[in-house]
Amino acid sequence: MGLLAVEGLSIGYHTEKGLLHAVEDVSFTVKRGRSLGLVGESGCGKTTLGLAILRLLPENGTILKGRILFDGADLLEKSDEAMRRIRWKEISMIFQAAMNALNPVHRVKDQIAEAILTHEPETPRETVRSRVEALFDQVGIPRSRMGDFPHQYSGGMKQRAVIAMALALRPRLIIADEPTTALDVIVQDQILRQTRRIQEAFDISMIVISHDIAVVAEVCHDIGVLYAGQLVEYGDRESVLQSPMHPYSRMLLGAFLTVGGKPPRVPDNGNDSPDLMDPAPGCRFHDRCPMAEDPCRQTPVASVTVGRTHRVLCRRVA
Amino acid sequence: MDSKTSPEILRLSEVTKTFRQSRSFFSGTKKIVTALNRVSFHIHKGEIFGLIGESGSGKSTAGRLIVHLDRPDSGKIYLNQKEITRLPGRAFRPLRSRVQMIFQDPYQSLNPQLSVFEAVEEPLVVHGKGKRARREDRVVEILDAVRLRPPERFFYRFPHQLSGGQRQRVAIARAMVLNPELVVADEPTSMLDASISIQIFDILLRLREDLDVTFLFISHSLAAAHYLCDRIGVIFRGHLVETGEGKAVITRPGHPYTQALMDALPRFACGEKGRRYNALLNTRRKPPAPSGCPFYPRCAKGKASLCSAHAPPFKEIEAGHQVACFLAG
Amino acid sequence: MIPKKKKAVFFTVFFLGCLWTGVGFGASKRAAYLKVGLFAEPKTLNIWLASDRWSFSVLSKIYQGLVTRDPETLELIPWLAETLPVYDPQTLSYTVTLRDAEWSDGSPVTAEDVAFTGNLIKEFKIPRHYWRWNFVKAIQVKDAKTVRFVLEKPMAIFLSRTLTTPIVSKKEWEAVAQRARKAGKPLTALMNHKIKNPIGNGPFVLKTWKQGAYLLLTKNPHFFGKGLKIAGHVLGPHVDGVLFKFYGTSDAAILALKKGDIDMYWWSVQAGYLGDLKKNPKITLFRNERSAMYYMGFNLRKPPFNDVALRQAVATLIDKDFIITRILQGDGERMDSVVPKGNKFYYCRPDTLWGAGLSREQRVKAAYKRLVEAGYSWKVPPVDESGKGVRAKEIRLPGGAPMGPFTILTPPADYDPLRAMSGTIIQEWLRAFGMPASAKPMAFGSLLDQVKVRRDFDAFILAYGKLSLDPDWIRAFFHSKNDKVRGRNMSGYHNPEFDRIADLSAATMDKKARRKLICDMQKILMKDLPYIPLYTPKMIEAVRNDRFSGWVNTLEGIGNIWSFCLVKPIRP
Amino acid sequence: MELWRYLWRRFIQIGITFFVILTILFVLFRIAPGDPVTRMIGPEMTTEDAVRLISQLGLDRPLWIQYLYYVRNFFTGNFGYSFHYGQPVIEIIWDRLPNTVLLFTSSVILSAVVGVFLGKIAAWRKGKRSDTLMTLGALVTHTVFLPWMALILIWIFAYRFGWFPINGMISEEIWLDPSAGLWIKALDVFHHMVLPLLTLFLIYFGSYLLIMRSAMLETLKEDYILTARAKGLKEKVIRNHHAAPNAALPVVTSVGLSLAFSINGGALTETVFSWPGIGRELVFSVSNNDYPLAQAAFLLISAVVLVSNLVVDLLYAYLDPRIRY
Amino acid sequence: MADGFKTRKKALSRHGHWIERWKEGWAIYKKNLLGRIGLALLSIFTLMALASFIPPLIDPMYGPMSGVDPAITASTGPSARHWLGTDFMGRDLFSQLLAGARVAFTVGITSAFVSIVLGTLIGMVAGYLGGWTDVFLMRAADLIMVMPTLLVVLILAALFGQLNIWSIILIIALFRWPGVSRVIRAQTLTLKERPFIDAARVAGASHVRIIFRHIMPNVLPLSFLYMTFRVTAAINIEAALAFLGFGDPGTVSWGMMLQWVWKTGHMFKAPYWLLPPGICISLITLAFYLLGRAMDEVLDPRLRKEGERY
Repeated sequence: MGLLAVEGLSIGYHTEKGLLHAVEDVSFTVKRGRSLGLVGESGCGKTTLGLAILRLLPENGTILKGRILFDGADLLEKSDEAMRRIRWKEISMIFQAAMNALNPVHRVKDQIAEAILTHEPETPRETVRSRVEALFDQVGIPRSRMGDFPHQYSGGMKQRAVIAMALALRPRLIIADEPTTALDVIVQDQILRQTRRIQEAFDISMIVISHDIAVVAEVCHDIGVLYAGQLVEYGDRESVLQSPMHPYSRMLLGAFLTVGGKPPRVPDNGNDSPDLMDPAPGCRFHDRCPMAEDPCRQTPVASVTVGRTHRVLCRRVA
Repeated sequence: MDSKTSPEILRLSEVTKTFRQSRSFFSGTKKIVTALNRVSFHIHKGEIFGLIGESGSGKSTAGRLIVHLDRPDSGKIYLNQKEITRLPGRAFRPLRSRVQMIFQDPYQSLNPQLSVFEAVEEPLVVHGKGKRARREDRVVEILDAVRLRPPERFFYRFPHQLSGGQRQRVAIARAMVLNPELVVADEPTSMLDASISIQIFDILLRLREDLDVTFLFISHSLAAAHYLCDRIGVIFRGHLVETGEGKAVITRPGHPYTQALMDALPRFACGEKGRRYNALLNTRRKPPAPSGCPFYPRCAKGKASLCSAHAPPFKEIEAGHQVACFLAG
Repeated sequence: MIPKKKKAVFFTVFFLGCLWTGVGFGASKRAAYLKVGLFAEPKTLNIWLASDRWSFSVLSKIYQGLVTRDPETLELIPWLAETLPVYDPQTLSYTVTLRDAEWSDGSPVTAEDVAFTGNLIKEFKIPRHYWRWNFVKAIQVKDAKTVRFVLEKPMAIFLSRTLTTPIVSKKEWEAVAQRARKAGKPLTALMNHKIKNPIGNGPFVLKTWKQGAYLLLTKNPHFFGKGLKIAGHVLGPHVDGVLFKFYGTSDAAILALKKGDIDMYWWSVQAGYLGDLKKNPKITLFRNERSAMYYMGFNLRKPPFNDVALRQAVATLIDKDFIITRILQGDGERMDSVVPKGNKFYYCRPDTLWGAGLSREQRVKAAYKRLVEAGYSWKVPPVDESGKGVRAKEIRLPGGAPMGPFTILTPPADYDPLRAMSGTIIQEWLRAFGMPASAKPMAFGSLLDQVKVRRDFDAFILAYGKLSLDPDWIRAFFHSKNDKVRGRNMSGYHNPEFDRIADLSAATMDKKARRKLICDMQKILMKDLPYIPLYTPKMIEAVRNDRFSGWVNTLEGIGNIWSFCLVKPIRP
Repeated sequence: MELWRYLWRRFIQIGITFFVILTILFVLFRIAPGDPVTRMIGPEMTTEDAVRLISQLGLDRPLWIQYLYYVRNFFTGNFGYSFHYGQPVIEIIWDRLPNTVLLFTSSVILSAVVGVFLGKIAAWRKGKRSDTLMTLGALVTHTVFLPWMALILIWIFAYRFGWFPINGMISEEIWLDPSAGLWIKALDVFHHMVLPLLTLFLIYFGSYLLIMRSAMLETLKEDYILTARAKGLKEKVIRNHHAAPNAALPVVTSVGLSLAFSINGGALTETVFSWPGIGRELVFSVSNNDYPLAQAAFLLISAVVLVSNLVVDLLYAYLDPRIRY
Repeated sequence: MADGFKTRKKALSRHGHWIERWKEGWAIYKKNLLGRIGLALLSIFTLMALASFIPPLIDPMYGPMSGVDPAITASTGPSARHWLGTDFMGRDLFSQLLAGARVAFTVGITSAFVSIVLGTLIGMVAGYLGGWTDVFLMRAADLIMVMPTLLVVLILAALFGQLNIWSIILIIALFRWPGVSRVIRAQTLTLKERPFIDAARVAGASHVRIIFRHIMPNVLPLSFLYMTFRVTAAINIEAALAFLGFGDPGTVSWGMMLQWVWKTGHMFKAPYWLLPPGICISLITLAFYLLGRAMDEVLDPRLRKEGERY
């Protein structure tokens, strides 16, 4: 039994033009102390998933069906107040745009202390202070910079500060949404390593959301590949990376540039991600898929289990 | 591609560019930031030259100088052996059809108010190339070349109706429509997903074959450069630190900074914890004297007496592979 | 942070407190001050600078002249003087004896003060006063109470204009004059002298002036008239003081009057308020004649209005009764001569009344007839073959050229909406007659500049507010020697016959003979029509009748010195 | 140190702007038709009177000499004598200034505080009935024609109910009463101020509300608000501690930009309520061709706007930590 | 391929996409209740302005300025003959109200249009060219911005005699451009930083072409948005001016009507005279305001971030 189990989750957005099916029938589990990577191109619904777990979808977003079980209890059935208590204390989040995730008018240390004091209001000031200091040490920001305002930090430091904040309450699950986008390769790598170190040290479960499969491959135990709102492939790192079954996963891995690896091959038929307003009933990848057949478009696909922990959403694989 | 023998199309010689940045809302004083510091390199006709560096390293500035969007503070730029550094805008305009640029962000580099046709047609209009019907034909041709098919379906679409990949294709079409000799591609795929990037790269490669165009490819990724480029230059904080054949630089990096970049490349290292960042210091050193090596504060190998006081000159460690480091080779 | 409940209580108390101040204090009245509403604040208490009616409203209670007018007969009667002055035709001199009067600081009013005042005006050439004194050759102090004025030539206006000049205290002004003489600009220095506490000889003295809010006069214990019987009235003042309040708008003042915040509103009440006020039993309305002329003037220096026929036709076309009934809402008197009808002694009915009593169509026909005689023609004449009035097009001058467009300048609507409106209406009448007229309201200063300084205009509508009862001003307004830049003959009227009679009238000291001459002048003017007199508005004033009584009706309304000396509180 | 340099630069800028306005005013008042002398003395004046006065006032000297005097006088604080009042202009200005400042600042502060507060609430309850009501109310009161609003308020509260005085800023009875203490006098002024204040408040709070509301809605879309939510903060804390301070920044800017515009409203209000302030004095003096007073009043108003803009900029910098000296 | 291309091109005409965009915009606009109310109000006022030509044709006594009812010599309340009653001279208030709508539109739209054109041009030029041009133009803008427009017009009205309606319109226009130009300049500055301007420069486009072809289409929606707010400002300033008695006496504007009711002392006894013009001024302001706000939502949301909002 995992710490977090998402079962058959579908999410839609109400827009000017109608209902947008952002996430369709997604299921996965995150085990204690393990990390899950969700990878996919922009607009595939990965951020929506992250927000849905914390029940922070924007106003026009609704969960159409499914369950989100955290520690066995369905988060969707909790009261707002109960949910508020779970946030950060149990599940915290590292946001995509760290640049903007910190409030510009408050000092960084205050923003971290605020998280602590909200959930543990009895904590004495001194303790809060020392805990914040410890967090800064952990993520490698000098203590002298604690009193700064966010705009005085560089991008990497902000990212670290956000990580520090996410760790403040030792949550059991951290959702990291594109934790390293917009950072330089070297900084990115350092932060990823740090993240993994902390996760392992504190035995925290993680969901890492990224468009870069390399990032996910670096950090995660399990990998889920999302395409147009559907979880097209899901399994442990080794099986997904070494034997990708879904054509999209293969395309993603094939497009990955390595030094010294074999040259990539990506078929180009000029097509793009499908319209999520009114998706075809079948596989959403069909018009970019090199092996697509007519039935792919028409009939809904069911996921196929190919290994102990490996599922694929493709009728050709079956 | 036999680049060594083909003639030089572009040469930068000791080019320096500084920017004034206003430090704060209240202060009138400006901070001077050096984007490029005495950078020299050249590109041969028909090759793809990769300029690699972190963001803020000055690599985009180099591109902007070449297409005359900015002027260097000192140094010279030659196009086809002709100096173009200080040409006034009017005199440079005819040359524009020969040097074009593809910008980084396809979401920003297309005017939201212009349709695809209008955007791609514009260079033709500006340079007075042909009547409308002729121009239409040319636009169809070039849209087809960047695989926007069928081209006429895209004519009256607006940028917001296109995906990122399609926009970048439109941007490429706009750059190519005048049949330029040299195209500066400034991180053309950094905003795109991996699968789309490869498609864009492939288009660039094919265009080179078909149209005999030279590319200056600017990127932060050594892997992408490795995939595309014939030659590579690595730039650190405005200083060119290493140039050479793509393969040579990637496989035998001479400069500690290049080595660090190589280390940073993700490689699906499942559980592997090999030698990493040996070239980098964990903490920072004090900055060197202005004349010193710019990489010295972060360099694990740096020697206080030597590196902090003197700028390392370029040193050829193998044929066509130069490194600006005392300790290289 | 204050708890919410406490906040609410605090604000309620505060709010109630505010209401209470308004209501509670409005009711508490101690001294019997007569409260008078003014439309605007007096601009100055320096009598030599004052030129606005608001300043005079106050100053006329403080400074008094040697003679004044009887409220009923409007005859000149002695005031600060013991008796009317004695004229000696041989020496061209008047001798005046003063009453026993005191300044408000207790010192006696002496012949020295009178002489000082006259000499001050002459020396500094004080505007608005100098022209009444420049013919006085010498002022001789006979003794403490007797003063003799020697004139250069006989002047009819000496009594009515010169001797009504307010007398100031030598003690107070000597020092000021000394300092002014030393200044680079003596006149400016004198006029800019700020009077903190004027020493007066009238029934009231200044107590406090809170600028922007109110001005309080209190009873002058040294007033010479106290208990004296002059013109059949035993003078007071019977009130403790006069409190002037300033209202920028009539709404506010009328409302204040209704609420009892003021006892009198010293300004003609607009027609719109009358209905309401009439119904209010606590308010009495007074209607009085005014000595004023509202008129339309022409520029006689240039065509087309140098043609008397055209002026007469325009006079015929203007329906004065319409203006009075509609625009003035009936509160005015039509003027048929330059002298208002209220001035019964000098008013003479002219030979022609120019369209009086005619209907619209009859007017058009009369004017048409007059102009056809004078050689005018039309593209479409205002009277068709069948003799019916129609809308005319393009009037042509006797030479055959079409009349060029001309403008009728009027004061702006903010200054006098009624005149601005009259201009617009006249414009419509003239247009229907084929004349390309347009009314153009203009800021008052610009208008005067245009008319008096540049003298570049076609026609204008202006007014003279408080015309003196002695109509010597006719001479000033129409004498050809006053046709100059900034001169008072604004029309550029030249008539040698008129000039002759006018000069004669000025030197004629016999009242009857003078009346005859002035009558002739009026008739000439009404034939030549440099001005078309339009109307004299009525002065309608409203007072409360529950606290004070005894207002004196006279020309120009109840706001006169008599009223202020006679009004008494009503004792409940 | 940077602050001083910044202030120094701003002061120079303000000085130049001011000087240009000064010059424009001079030129305007001289090229305009209209004869100050005629207006000053009235139609009864004779030609001789006028000529004498013109030379006494220095109006016959060459324009550039007049200009030099004008500038010199200005810098020595000598605005000349009012044609109308015959008092030094500076005295009149100093007399009226506190009244304007009292009415204007209290109205700006009141409407800003209430507007910002309600705007915060409205944005927070976006789409709910209370939001619709507040937004609509703000829109409607904000767009009412100001003098008309004043007339209607007078009609209802002063005429019908008689709760408030209609005019001026003090009751003579109270000020003449020696037993009335300071508190009573203050209350009296406040009592007179209620209607003009209410007029300005009703007109202006709406714009603050609308600006705050949209700024707040914009802020609520920011990532740090999402972070705050994810942190499990209470809604009230998110609203008051995280969203409002950021949303208030554009409001501060718009206060600065709309200052000149609010002064129009202030002048209209002063005129309708006969509030003895600078705005009303300006309206009166322009129709009286009282050059010196109109000039000084206009200059003062411009100076107030200029300095307030500076204050607003400093306030902005104070509120936004991203801007530091 | 060429043939198919030609036919398809006809189907999707060169300007077809603009119609599409309008339709899209209208679809969003339609959803905005307040916007619909604003539009409805505006249509009513437009109808009023058009209808203002009718009453004088029926009977000269309905002429808004000089027509008087021969039977009425004082202000009377509403009747069948005079729907809103008459003013103190016996002029019909309803026809005055209709004429006022015409004046309001003339004043509002003309002066807003002129000031928007000026503001947009100046803002674009200042923002694009930068340097001393920018400094000079923006200092001028600052200068004008610190002067309260109403007071300026008042001073000019007093100095240069009563202004006619066209000079009032012009002065308002000349004093209301800085706000727009600041916004447009800010917008131009951000646009200038956007790579598509660089792209146009690389393509060889001249400055004029960049300003008019690339920057202008991007700032025009914003200009139009500001135009609605400028319209309200212009109407309000004209009304205030007329109310204070400095308006053009030859026009029957709503402010003029208010001045007449105020100055002739009918304020408290003739609500039929006091209320309609005030309500009309307020409602037309509201209408344009609602229109602007609704348009605001239609526009590209990125445009909304910069600059002053109202």
